[in-house]
Amino acid sequence: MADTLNAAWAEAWLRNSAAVVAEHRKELIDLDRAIGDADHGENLDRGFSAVVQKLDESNPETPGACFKLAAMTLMSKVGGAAGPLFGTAYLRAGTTVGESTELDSPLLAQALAAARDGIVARGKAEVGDKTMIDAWTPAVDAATEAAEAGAGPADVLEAAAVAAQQGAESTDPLVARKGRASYLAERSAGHRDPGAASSALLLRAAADAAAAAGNGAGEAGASGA
Amino acid sequence: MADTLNAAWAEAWLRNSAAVVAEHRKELIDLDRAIGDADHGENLDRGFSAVVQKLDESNPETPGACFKLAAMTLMSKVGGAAGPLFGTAYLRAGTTVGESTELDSPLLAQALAAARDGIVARGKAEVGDKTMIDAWTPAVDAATEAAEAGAGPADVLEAAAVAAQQGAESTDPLVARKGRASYLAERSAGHRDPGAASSALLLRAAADAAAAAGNGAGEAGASGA
Amino acid sequence: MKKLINDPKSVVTETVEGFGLAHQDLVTVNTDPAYLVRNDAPVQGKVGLVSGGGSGHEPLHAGYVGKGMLDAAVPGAVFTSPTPDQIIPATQAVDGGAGVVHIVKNYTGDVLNFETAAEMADAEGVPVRTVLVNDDVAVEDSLFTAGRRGVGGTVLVEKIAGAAAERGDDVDAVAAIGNRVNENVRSMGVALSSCTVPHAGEPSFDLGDDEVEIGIGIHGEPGRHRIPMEPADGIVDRLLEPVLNDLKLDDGAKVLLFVNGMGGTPASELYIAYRHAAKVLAQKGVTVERSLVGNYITALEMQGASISVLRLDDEMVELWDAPVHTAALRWGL
Amino acid sequence: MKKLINDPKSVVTETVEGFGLAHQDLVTVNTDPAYLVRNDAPVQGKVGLVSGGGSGHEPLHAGYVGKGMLDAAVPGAVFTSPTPDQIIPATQAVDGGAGVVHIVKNYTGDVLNFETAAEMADAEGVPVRTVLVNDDVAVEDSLFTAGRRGVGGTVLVEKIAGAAAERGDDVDAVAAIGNRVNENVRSMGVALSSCTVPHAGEPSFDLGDDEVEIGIGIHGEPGRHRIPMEPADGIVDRLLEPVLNDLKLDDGAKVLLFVNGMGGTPASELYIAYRHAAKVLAQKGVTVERSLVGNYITALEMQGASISVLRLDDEMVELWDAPVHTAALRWGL
Ligand SMILES: Nc1ncnc2c1ncn2[C@@H]1O[C@H](COP(=O)(O)OP(=O)(O)O)[C@@H](O)[C@H]1O
Ligand SMILES: Nc1ncnc2c1ncn2[C@@H]1O[C@H](COP(=O)(O)OP(=O)(O)O)[C@@H](O)[C@H]1O
Ligand SMILES: [Mg+2]
Ligand SMILES: [Mg+2]
Ligand SMILES: [Mg+2]
Ligand SMILES: [Mg+2]
Repeated sequence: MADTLNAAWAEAWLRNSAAVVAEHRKELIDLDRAIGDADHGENLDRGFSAVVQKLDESNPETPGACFKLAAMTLMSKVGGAAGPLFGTAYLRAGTTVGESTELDSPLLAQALAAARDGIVARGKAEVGDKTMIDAWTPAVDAATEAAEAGAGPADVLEAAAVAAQQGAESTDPLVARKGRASYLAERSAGHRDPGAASSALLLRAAADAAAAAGNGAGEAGASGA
Repeated sequence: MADTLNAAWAEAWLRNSAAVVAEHRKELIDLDRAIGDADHGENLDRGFSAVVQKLDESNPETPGACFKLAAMTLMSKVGGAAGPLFGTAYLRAGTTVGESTELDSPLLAQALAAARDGIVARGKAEVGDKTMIDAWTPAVDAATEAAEAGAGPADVLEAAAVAAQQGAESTDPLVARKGRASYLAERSAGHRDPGAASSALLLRAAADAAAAAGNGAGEAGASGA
Repeated sequence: MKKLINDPKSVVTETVEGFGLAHQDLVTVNTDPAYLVRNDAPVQGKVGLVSGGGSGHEPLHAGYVGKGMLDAAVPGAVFTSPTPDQIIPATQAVDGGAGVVHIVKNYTGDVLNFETAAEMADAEGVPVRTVLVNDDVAVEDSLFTAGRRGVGGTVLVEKIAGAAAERGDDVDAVAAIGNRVNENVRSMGVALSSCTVPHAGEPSFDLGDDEVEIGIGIHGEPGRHRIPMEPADGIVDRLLEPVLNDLKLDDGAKVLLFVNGMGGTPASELYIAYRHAAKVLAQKGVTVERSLVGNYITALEMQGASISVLRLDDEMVELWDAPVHTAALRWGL
Repeated sequence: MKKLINDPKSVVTETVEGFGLAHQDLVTVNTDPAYLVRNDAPVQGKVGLVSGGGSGHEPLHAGYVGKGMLDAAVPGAVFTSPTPDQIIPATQAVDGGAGVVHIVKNYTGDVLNFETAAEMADAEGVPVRTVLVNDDVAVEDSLFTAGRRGVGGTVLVEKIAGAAAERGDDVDAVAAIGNRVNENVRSMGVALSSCTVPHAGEPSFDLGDDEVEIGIGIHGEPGRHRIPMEPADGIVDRLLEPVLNDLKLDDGAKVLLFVNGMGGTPASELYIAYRHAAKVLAQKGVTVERSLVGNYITALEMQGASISVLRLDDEMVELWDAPVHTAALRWGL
C-alpha cells in the first residue's frame, strides 16, 4: 500500500463524492424530508456537480488546491446549512495540508480533524446533537488512532469511513438539538440525520479513492512504496 | 276522490317539498357537482327550509297565498339560477289561481302551465336544452291532457309527477344548451340535469300531498264529493 | 374535506364578518341581508358601482370595495349568486343621486337575480345600468347556450369602471367604459386540482395525478377537456392561443396581461406562467403595458390559473393607473 | 406532483425572470448570481436593506423590494438559503454610502451564509448590520437548539425597518428598529396539508384526511404535534394562546394582527381565522390597531395559516403606515 496520497487521489475523492451523492440524492432528500426540508440531497448534488465541472475546467495540482476548489464551489453552490459547513470543512482541510503534494497518514488525520473543527466552529454542534458532527467526530477519532498506530493513508481513511457510517447510524434514535430537525424536538427521533448520512458517504468516497489509488486503479494516484 | 284542492293541500305540498328536498339534498348536490357547481341541493334545501319557517309563522289562507309565500321566500333565499326560476314559477302559479280557495283540475293544470311559462319567460330554455323545462313541459302536457279527460286533481298531479320524472330521466343523454352545464358541451351528456331532477321531486311532492288529501290523511285537505 | 372553517353553513357570514373587522377603515358590513359598502357611501353625485356573485372567489368582490373601484359588493352563498333582496338595498345604499351600475358576471343565476333587482331598484327611483362580463373563451358555441362566462376580466372591468365613476363620469359613461373593457378582454383557465364546496364536502371533479383540466371556470365546473399534465409553457400556450385568436390583436397592440391564481397556486407558478405568456406576446409584436399577477378571482382552494389579455387604449391605461384603495388592489392612495 | 412549472431545476430562475418581467417598473433582476434590486438602487445616503432566503415563500422576499421596504432580495433554491456569492454583490449593489442591514430569518443555513457574506462585504468596505428574525413560538426549548425560526414576523420587520431606512435613519437605527419589531412579534402556524418541494417530488409530510399539524414552519417541516381536525376557532385558539403567553401583552396594549396564508389557503378561510383572533384579542382588552390578512410568507402550495401578533408603539405605527411601493405591499404611492 502507498504511504502517501496525492492530488490525483484528492481529485478522485471529489469525483467519487459527486457520483455517490448523485446516486444517493433521493435517499438524502427523503431523510431530510422526514425531519427537515427535503433539500439536502438536491443541494449536495448541485454542489458536487459544480465541483466536477470546476475540476474539468481547471487542474488543481495539490490536494490542498483540490480541497480549496471544493470549498469555494460548495460555499457558492450548495446554500442551506450544509453549504457553509462542508465548505468550511474543505477550506480548513486545505489550509492544513497547505502546499504539500503528498499527504501521509498523520497529515491526513490532521486534515480531517481540522475539517471537523471547522464545522464545529461554524455550527457549534456537539456529538449527540444529531448533526453531521456525529459522523465526523468518530471518523476523526478513528483516523487519528489509526494514524498513531502507524496505518497507511488508505487504512486511515477506511477507519474513518467505517466510523462515520456507524456515527451516522448512531443518530437514528437521537433527538436533534441543532439545525432544522431541532424544531421537531422528540419527533426527530427515529430518523437518521441527513448531514451525518451524507458525511459518511463522503468519507466512504475518500476511502474508496484511496483504496483504488493503492491498487493502482484508475487515474487516482498514490505515491511512495 | 276530491274534486278540488285547497290551501291545506298547497301547504302540505310545500312542506312535503321541503322534506323531499332535504332528503335528496346530497343527491342533488352530486348531480350539480357533475355538470355544474355543486350547490343545487344546498340552495333548494336552504330555500325550502325558509319556506317551512315562513309557513310556521304565517297562515296563508288560499293556495295562491301559499304559492306567493313560496315565491317570495325562494326568490330571496335560494339565489343562483334556480331561485329566480322556481320563484317565478310559484309567482305565476299564484297569480293564475288568484284568490280561489278551491282548485279544480282545469285550474290546477293552468297553474302548472303558467309556472312553466314563467320559467321559460325568464330562462328562455326549450325542451331538449337539458334544464328543468325538460321535466316541466311533459308534466304540464300530461296534466293538461288528464284535466281535459276529466281526471280529478290528484290524478292530474299524479300524471304530472310521472311525466316529470320521465322528463328528468330524458335529460341524461342530452347535451346542455342552457345554464351552467352548457359550458361543458358534450361532456354534459351522461348526467341528469339537477334542476329537472328537483322539479320532478317537487311535482311528486304535489301529487303525494293530493293523494294524502284525497285519502283524508294528515291535515292536508281536499274538498268536495 | 379539510378547511379552516367552523361550519359549512356559516362560511360566508363569518368570512364577511372577518373581512369587515380586518378592513374597518374601508368597508361597512350589513349582515342581514348581506352586503358591504364603502365607508363613505353614498358618495353624493358619484355613480355607484355594485358587483356581486357567489362567494368562493375572494378577494372578488368584497376585496374591491373602496375608493376608485366598487361602492358595494353583494356576496351570495358559495358559488351561488346573491338574491334581489340583497342586491336592492346595496344598490340603494350606494346611490348618490347619479345612478348605479351593476357589474354582473354572465351566469344564468347572476343575470336573473341582478335583472330582477335592477328592475325593482329602477322602479324605486334608482336608475340602474348593467355591465355584463363574459370574457371566457373556453365557452365555445356561445351563441346557442348560456353564453360565455364572466371570469378574470371582471376584475379589470371593476377597476376601470370604478375609476371612471370616481372621476365623475355619468351612469351611461361608466357603463360604456365597463362594456368597452369587457369587449376587449378575453380569458381562459386551467385547473391542476379541483376545489371542494364546503357544503358539498367532496371535490367538484376528480382529476388524475397526471391530468389537468383545460378551460375551467371559477366554480369548480369541469372544463372543456382534460389532457395529460405537461410543462407550464405548453399549458400557457393552450390558454393563450384561444384568447389571442379571439381577441385579434393588431401588430403593435398594447395590452394588460393578467395571470390570475385560482386560490391554491403558489405565486412562483403564476410568475412562471407570466414569464412565458409575456414572451409569447413579445414575439407576436404585442406590448405588455400593464400587468397583474396574483390571486384576484379564485375558486376556493383550486390549484390552477387563468390568463386574461385586455387590449388597452389610452383612456383605459389612465383609468387603470388612477388611484385605488381597496383591500385587494391599492395604489396611489 | 402536479405543478405549473417546466422543470424542477429551473423553478427559481424562471420565477425570478417572470417576476422581473411583471414588475419592471420596480425591480431589476441580476441572473447570475441571482438577486433583485429596486430600480433606483443604490439610493445615495440611504441605508440599504437586504433580505433573502430559500425560495418557495413568495411573495417573500422579492415581493417586498421597492420604495419603503427592501432594496434587494436574494433568492436561494427552494427552501435553501442563498449563498454568499449572491448576498455579497446584492449588498454592494444597494450600498448608497450609509451601510446595509441584512434581515435574516433564524435558520442555521441562512445565518451561516449571511454571516459569511456580511463579513466579506464588511471587509470590502460596506458596513453591515444584521437583524435576526426569530418569532416562531412553536419552537420550544429554543435555548438548547437552533433557536426559534423566523416566520411571519419577517414581513413586519422588513416593512417597518424599510420605512425607517426610507426616512433616513442611520444603519444602527435601522437595525435597532428591526430588532425592536422582532422582539415584539410572535407567530405560530398550522398546516392542513403539506407541500411538495419540486425537486423532491413528494409531499414533505403526510397528513391524514382528518389531521392537522400544529406549529409548522414555512419549509414543509412537520410541526410540533398533530391533532384531529377541529373547527377554525379552536385551531386559532391553539395558535394564539402560545403567541399571547409569550408576548405578555398589557391590558390596553395595541397590536398589529397578521393572519398569513401558507399559499394554498383560500382568502375566505384567512378571514374566518382573523375574525376569531380579533374577537379573542378584543376580549382580552387588546386593541387591534392595524391588520394584515393574506398570503405574505408562504410554503409553496401548503394549506394552512399562521398568526402573528406585533405589539405596536407609536413609532412602529407611523413606520407601518409610511408609504410603500412593492409588488406585494403597497400604499400611499
Ligand atoms: N449547527 C450545525 N452543526 C452541524 N451540522 C449541522 C448544523 N445544522 C445543521 N447541520 C447539518 O446540516 C444538515 C442539513 O443540511 P441541509 O438540508 O443542506 O440544510 P438546511 O437545513 O438549511 O436545509 C443536517 O442534517 C445536519 O447534519
Ligand atoms: N336558462 C334556464 N332555463 C331553465 N332552467 C335553467 C336555466 N338555467 C339553469 N336552469 C336550471 O337550473 C339548474 C341549476 O340550478 P342551480 O344549481 O341552483 O343554479 P346555478 O347554476 O346558478 O348554480 C339547472 O340544473 C337547470 O335545470
Ligand atoms: Mg435541508
Ligand atoms: Mg348549481
Ligand atoms: Mg351556483
Ligand atoms: Mg434548506
